[in-house]
Order: sequence, then C-alpha cells, then structure tokens
Amino acid sequence: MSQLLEPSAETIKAERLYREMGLTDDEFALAEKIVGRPLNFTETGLFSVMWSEHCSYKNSKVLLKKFPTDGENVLQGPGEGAGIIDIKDEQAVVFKIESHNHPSAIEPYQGAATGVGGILRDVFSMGARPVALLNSLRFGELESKKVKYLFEEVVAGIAGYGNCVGVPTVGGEVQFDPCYESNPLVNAMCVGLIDHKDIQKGQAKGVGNTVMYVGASTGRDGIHGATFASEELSEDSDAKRPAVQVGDPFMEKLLLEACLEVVQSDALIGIQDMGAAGLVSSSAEMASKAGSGIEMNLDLVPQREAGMTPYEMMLSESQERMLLVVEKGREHEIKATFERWNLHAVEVGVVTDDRRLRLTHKGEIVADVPVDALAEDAPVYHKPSKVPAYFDAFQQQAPYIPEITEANETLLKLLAQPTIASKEWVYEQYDYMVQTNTVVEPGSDAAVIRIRGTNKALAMTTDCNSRYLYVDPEMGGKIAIAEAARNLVCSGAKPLGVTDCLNYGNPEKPEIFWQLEKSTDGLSEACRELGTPVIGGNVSLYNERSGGAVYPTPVIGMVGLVEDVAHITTQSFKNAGDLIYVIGE
Amino acid sequence: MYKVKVYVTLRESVLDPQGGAVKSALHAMDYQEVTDVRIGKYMELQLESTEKLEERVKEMCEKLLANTVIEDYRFEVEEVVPS
Amino acid sequence: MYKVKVYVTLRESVLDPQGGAVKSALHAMDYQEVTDVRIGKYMELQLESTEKLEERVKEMCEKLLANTVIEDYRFEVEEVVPS
Amino acid sequence: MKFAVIVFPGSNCDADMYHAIKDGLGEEVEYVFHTETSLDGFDAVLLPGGFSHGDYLRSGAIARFAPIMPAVIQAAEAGKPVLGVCNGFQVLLEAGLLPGAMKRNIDLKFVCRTVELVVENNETMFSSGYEQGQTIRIPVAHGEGNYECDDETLAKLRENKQIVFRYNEHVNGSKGDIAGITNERGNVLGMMPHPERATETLLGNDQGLAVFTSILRNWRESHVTAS
Ligand SMILES: Nc1ncnc2c1ncn2[C@@H]1O[C@H](COP(=O)(O)OP(=O)(O)O)[C@@H](O)[C@H]1O
Repeated sequence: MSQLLEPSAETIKAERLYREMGLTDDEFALAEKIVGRPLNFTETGLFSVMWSEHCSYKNSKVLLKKFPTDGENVLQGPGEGAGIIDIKDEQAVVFKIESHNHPSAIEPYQGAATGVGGILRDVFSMGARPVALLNSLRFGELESKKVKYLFEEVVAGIAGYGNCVGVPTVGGEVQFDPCYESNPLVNAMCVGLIDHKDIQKGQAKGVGNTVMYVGASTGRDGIHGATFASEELSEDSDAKRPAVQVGDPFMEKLLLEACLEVVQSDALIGIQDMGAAGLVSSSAEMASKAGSGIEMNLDLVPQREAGMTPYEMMLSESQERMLLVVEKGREHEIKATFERWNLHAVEVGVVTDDRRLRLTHKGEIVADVPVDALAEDAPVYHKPSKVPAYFDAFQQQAPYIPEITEANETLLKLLAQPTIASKEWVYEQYDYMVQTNTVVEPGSDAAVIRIRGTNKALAMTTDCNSRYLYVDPEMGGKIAIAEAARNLVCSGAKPLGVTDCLNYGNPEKPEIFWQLEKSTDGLSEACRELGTPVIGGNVSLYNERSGGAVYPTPVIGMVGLVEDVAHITTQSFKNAGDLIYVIGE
Repeated sequence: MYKVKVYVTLRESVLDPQGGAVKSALHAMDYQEVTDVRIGKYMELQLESTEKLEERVKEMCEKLLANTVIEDYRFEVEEVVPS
Repeated sequence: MYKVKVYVTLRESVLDPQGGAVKSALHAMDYQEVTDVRIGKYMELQLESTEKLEERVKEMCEKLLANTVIEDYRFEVEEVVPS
Repeated sequence: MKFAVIVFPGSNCDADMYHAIKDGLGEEVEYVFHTETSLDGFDAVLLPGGFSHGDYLRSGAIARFAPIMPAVIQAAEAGKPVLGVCNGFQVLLEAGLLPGAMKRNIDLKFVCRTVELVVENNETMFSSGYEQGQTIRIPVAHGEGNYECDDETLAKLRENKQIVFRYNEHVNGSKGDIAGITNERGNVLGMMPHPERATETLLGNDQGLAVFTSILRNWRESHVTAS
C-alpha cells in the first residue's frame, strides 16, 4: 500500500471508510470534532486503534471502576504497564495478566508466544526483573483434532518463548469446554520483583527530551491487531491472517537485560512497551500521562520492509520494541548500554509542550492530533444490560444432587476428565526451574518462588471456573477470587492483590453485558472482603465465533507473600498414617 | 516410487528471527557480503505411486507441512527409477 | 548480486526425529503412500558480488550453516540481475 | 578457587551457575561476557545453560564463534576444568571440544523435569564426589538433548570411560542414553542435566552439588602437590 493510494480525507468521510477500521459514525464525528478538521488516512487509523475496546476500554470502563484498587501496600494501581505492591525491605512485586485470544485462534504457536512476550515487556518496562510466568488456557473438547492442534501449539508457543527468555513458567490452568471450541482463551501472567528505587513510569516528561526507539525493527505485522482483538471472530478472520506477528524471544531476552541495566541510569526519564497499537499507543500514552506532546520523524523509525507508510508504521504490532524518553544530551549513555546487548537505540523524536502527537514523514506532517484525544477521550459506553433467559431458567431449577453409588468409580471418572486430570503434559514442556528460585513446582495449589537474599517467598496462582460464572456470574465471580485466595493460603502465603483478565463475548449483546456487570460485582465484593485490591488487568471482549459466546471467564491472577520460607506447605499427602482433616463448612 | 522435494519458506513480510541471527553471525565472522538471510525448511518425501499424486502432496503441504498462515511452499516431484 | 540457496540435510545414517514424526502424522492423516520423510533446512542468502564467491559460501556452510558431524549440505548460486 | 561463568547473549542459567558456586560451593566466581578475550586468573570455566543467540540455526552454533571462545579452548588445552551444562554442552560440541552433536528431542518437545542419572565414571575431576554406579536425581530442561555420534565414536567414548553420566530412563532419545561426556583428557565435561539447579535443600534437591565439590577437591589436591 503506497501513500499515494491512500484515500483522501474526503473519501474516508464520504465513503465511511473509517467503519472498516472499526470506528462508528458517531466516533468518527467526535474525533473530527476534537481535531477540528477532516482526518486524513493516518489520523483516522490512529483514532481507530486507540479507540478500540482493546486500548480504550470504552465498553468496560464503567465496570472496572467498581474494583477496589488501593490498599496500604499498593504502590501502583491500574494504569501503567503493570501494578506494583510493596513487600517491605525496599522491595515490591509487580504483576499483570493479559489475553492473546484472537491471535492464538489464528496462529496458535505465535499467538501464544507473543502473548508471553507482551506480558514480559509490561513487567520489565516497569523496571522489574520477571521472576515467574503463569498462564490460563481454555479450549474446546479434546476429542476434536482442531482442538488438539490448538492445545499442542499454544503450549509449545508458551514454552518456546518463556523458556528461551529464561523466566520460569510455574503455574496456570487448563479448562476444556465446548464453549471455547473455536474461540480458545490464552491468558498469560507475569510476576516481577523490583527495588523501590528502580520503579519506572511510562511518561514523556521534560520538553526537549529525546524520544528513542529500541528493539526489533518495524514490519507490516500485526497492523490493526488491537482492532482485530476487539471484533468477533468470523469465517473471514482467516483472511486477516497477515495480522499475526512472529515473536523473537532472543531479541526479548536482550531487550530485557538491556532495559534492566538502563533503568539504573537517571538519564532515563520514561519507558514503555510498544504493545497493542504499537507506536501510537506508546507515544500518545506517554505524552498524555506527562501532560506533554511528542513529535516524531517516522523516517528515523527502523523499518524491516521497504516503502512502509506512516499508517503502517504507527499501527504495526511488531514485537520486542520499546519507546524511551531520555534526558537531552545523554542519549549516548543509553545507546552504549543497548550496544553492549547488540541493540540499537535510535532517536526518533522529541518531547514538546503542546500536548499533540505530531508525525512527520519525508518532510511532511502526516498527522497532528491532541495526545489526550487518543489516549483519554475515547467515548465511554454504558451498554444496555438484560438478564438472559437461561439464567432465569436455572434459577427455577431445583438443585441437582448427583447420586453416587460407586464412589471409587466416580472418582476415577472425574480424574479422567481432561480439565481435572494432571497437567504434567503441559508443564513439563515449560522450564519451571530456571532462575533456581522455584520452591513449589507446578502440580500443587500455587507455585512458590523464593526471594533470593531474604527469608521470604511469593506464592502465585491463576484461577477461574467459568462454568460457575455461566450459571451465576455474581456468585461465580466471588468463587473465582475465593479459590485463588485459598490456593495461596494453602501454600503458606497471605494474599496481596489481584490482576484479572476479563474474557467475555460481545458486550453489545445485553445478555453478555449483564454477565460482565454481574461478575464484576461479585469479583469486586470478594476482593473488598478479602482485602486483595485489583492492581491491574486486561479486558478481552468479542470472544465469539459463529454466534456462540464463551462462558464469562474472568481469569484471576493472585499473588501472595510468604513471610518465612519455613511456612511453605504443599498439597501432597506426606506420610501414611497422617490424619486428614476437613475444615470450613 | 517418487521423490518429492518440498520447500517451505516464511512469507516475505513475516519476521525471520533465525535468518536475522545467522546474518549477524556471518557478519561477525567477516562475511560482510551477505546482505540477507532467510531460513526455511527443506523436506524430502518418498512416495509410492498413487493416483492424483500432485494433488495429494499439495494437500499434505497445506494441512501439515507448511503453516500457510505464515509460510509459503512449493514442491518438485521426481520419479525414482529403481536401480 | 547473487542469491545462494543452501540445502542442509541430516546425514543418511542419522535418525531424523522430526522426519519420523511428520511421517507418522501423514500416515495418521491417511497418506499411506508416504514411505519416508527427511527434514532439513533451506536457506536463501543474498550476497554482494565478491571474489571467490563459491569458496566463501563453502566456508560459511562448513563453519556455520551446517554441522558436518551429522549434516550434509549443498548449494546453488544464481546471479540476480537487478530489474 | 576462582570460577568464570561465561555469559553469551541469550544465556539464562548464568545466574544459577553463579549462585551455585558462590552460595552452594562458597568459592569465588565472576561473570565473563562473551566479548572478552581472556580467562587469565580463572581456575575453572563454566558454560551455562540457556539459548545463546536464540539457539537459532542450531543450539550453540553461533556462540562457538564468540570472541571468548579461543580463551575457553586455551583453558581446556591447559588442563583446567571446563564444564558446559545444557546449552554450554551444545556450545562445546559445536566448538569441537567434545565429540558428537545434538539433535532435537525424540518427541520434539521441550522437557523439564527431574530425572534419574547413573554415575558411569566417578574417576573424573567432575564426578569423584559420587560413588561409581550411584544413581542420582538431577533436573533436565532442554529441547535439543538428543545426543548423536557415530558408532566408532561411541565405542571410543566407552573405551576411554568418557561417559560420565547416563540417563536411567529414556529422556530424549540420546544415543546410549548419554547425559554427559568428557573429552579424552577428562578435563572438559558437557552434560545436559543441570547440576546447578540441585544444590539447595530449600529447592528440594542438592544432589548436583557434588559436581562442584568434585571440581574443588581435585583442584585443591593438584594444587597442594604442585606447590
Ligand atoms: N497451563 C498451565 N501452565 C502451567 N501449569 C499448569 C497449567 N495448568 C495447570 N498447571 C498446574 O497444574 C496444577 C493443577 O492445576 P489445576 O488442575 O488447575 O489444579 P487446581 O484445580 O488445584 O488449581 C497446578 O499446580 C497448576 O499450576
């Protein structure tokens, strides 16, 4: 696509081409009003990705507000790459979960791998060293060949990426149910450790400071990935295949080590991962958060392919890239660190004071829009909500109490269910021991990672039983939080906080919105009750294909602190003759 | 008996981390003349004679041997004369 | 400008786990006619013109592109006429 | 005794190796970056696990050309202990310091678990802390640990007692279930299992520590006789 062939502002408006990019008529009109003149092709692209659900949370914002997000130990709540909770002794834990559902449905290996890559960058861009990965997976029934293929490839992709970067994958869950048949869920979580003094922000502060680009060069991959993630999968999703990005975990490892060195330097002002919506979201968000603007010369952006347009460069979701803001005059210090890791940090722009994102290409201004409009001013919707008929039907039903005559046989049948059976086949493909801190390996209630140099440890888990949420989203939401908390407590930890990934169907359907509404009520109440604030998360909507939505699946990632490694407990029976107790109701 | 040679390459716009790493290594070894490296797969299949051979090989490529989401493929069929 | 195609294959005497897996998968998919599969690498190098091109490519293969303990290699050089 | 841990781009068990020496063994240890060219002043060289250069092309293939490698070869020729674990083993194979080559695991999957090994030869500077024939449990974590060599090489390895560790179960398709071998002289060991992951009871296993205590004891003995 050459620039000459790009439709003009008039054509975009007259032929409503913005609709193909995912903007509604009203949204396009609003964007035009904010900018105060017709939008060109590049600018329309900027708005369409930044105002997609994936980047703007326009449909879920009203619900996320309900979550308790602070607490005495919360150092960073939602809003940055990842949340941060103090664990004393000048240390903190950083964690976040994210979905990569749609990419994994199209290309399971790369989709899952790049999901791991993205969540790692969210954590190390905060200045934290990633110490553990977890994942939460949902597939259709294993009898189907297609599901087997997806399952095998997703697991291989997670392994391929995490193992290479050298962060242990220590836990997760896998659930099989027909509702995920053609829309699998792949959520990845990362936990990092940080010293308070190293905490970074993704902010473009200081007029005149230099904007630098580091990592992989920009290709045409993943263009419009964020919009894609905000649409229902349909039969022609396969035609959108080129949107799939390929990960380079080796590049990620170099980037990780170099970034963790760079955060030690006070020449670094701000740093952010180029995740969904790549260069647009990182630049607009960094400027918006700092109340500044950014001017970038796109000719300077490292490009993998010839003839890339501004639109393509800004929207590309090529992996393993970071945007930095560096104190003017000290760029060489930052460059030197990256060079040591064979990476090139290049100057692509400057921080301005006019709160605009201004892009030049081949000597011309190709976009000039207010940063807040992109990052903050997306419309917020409160969609209509309606109790689904199935829910009322369930409520009318008498509780079903299964009759068990052959307890042993029933137990064996249960254990043979893929969802319940051992997940050894999965986690033996993950390097869960690298970094030599894994005290409790996968296979117990929660994984436990020792904090080197201290007597403390971190316990972590991901949980969600979406069948409960389907039956009763509010109660199911409470159950999910409670299960995660129990898993931590059983491991000897006190729960610290929550990160969540809300995987739902199309929120424009009132019944789906109702599920979202009710389950966030339940999750919020349980979090409040247990004193576990939600410090970050991710929303993945439109998980539907051919009409059927997935069950409401708010995956809960929870991290707890073990005060003394001597308190760590595991779930296995230890000795013959030991007594077994049941506690609780 | 037939021998089929299948070549699977990454689509042009798809990132090739392997190729990139090999190129850097070759440069580090002073083979500066190398300007690009792309790495793909080369497969040799032995096949009994069968009807619709080409068609079936094409199917195998599409279904298994290549990942058409990110890869292209081509193949050559040679008849093997038993010696 | 030259384009060099390098083919790297496991030596015949070496068991090929990947080839074996692909063969079983093809059989499971009812391509019974496949009697053997060997999987190797196919690389495309772009080279600026240079002296002793063939010799240098041979070196690259021996040193880096193939592990001659278990792999064989061959290559083809094509001149690329800029269009 | 002073150990060097070589850091290649993509090494990721370098810190684990470092801690095994510093905290597990209680000896001196330093990281040496791949761009360095000298290993003077070090008594032993450790090549850690990971994915050097992404393990693209073949594992270890690119790392063997690192600027530090001539110094590693020199240390090996000088008779110093050189230990390559996992990716380190693969680098030693590619560099020709050990015979054979690695292929992908027979089932093509990465495998991470603790496996049983048999100590085939306890008369090396890396294994003297074990009993001959002792079975030990050490973690593996690799996708390409399927050791391959021709029959002649295998016969030679056996004859010279170069096979130090053998899997007591089928792990990856390795010829002769080989898990670790030395060079003829016995001062270069490559092994796929990770002894550095098994040096602490908190992590549930310290059976790998003897690899490092063996190195130390042998060094001390040779040092006492030498001085
Ligand atoms: N996708 C996965 N990745 C890593 N570990 C997993 C995964 N799925 C399950 N596990 C591990 O397997 C064990 C059992 O998981 P699960 O069946 O979900 O148990 P529970 O119901 O007790 O949470 C846990 O230790 C869990 O961390």
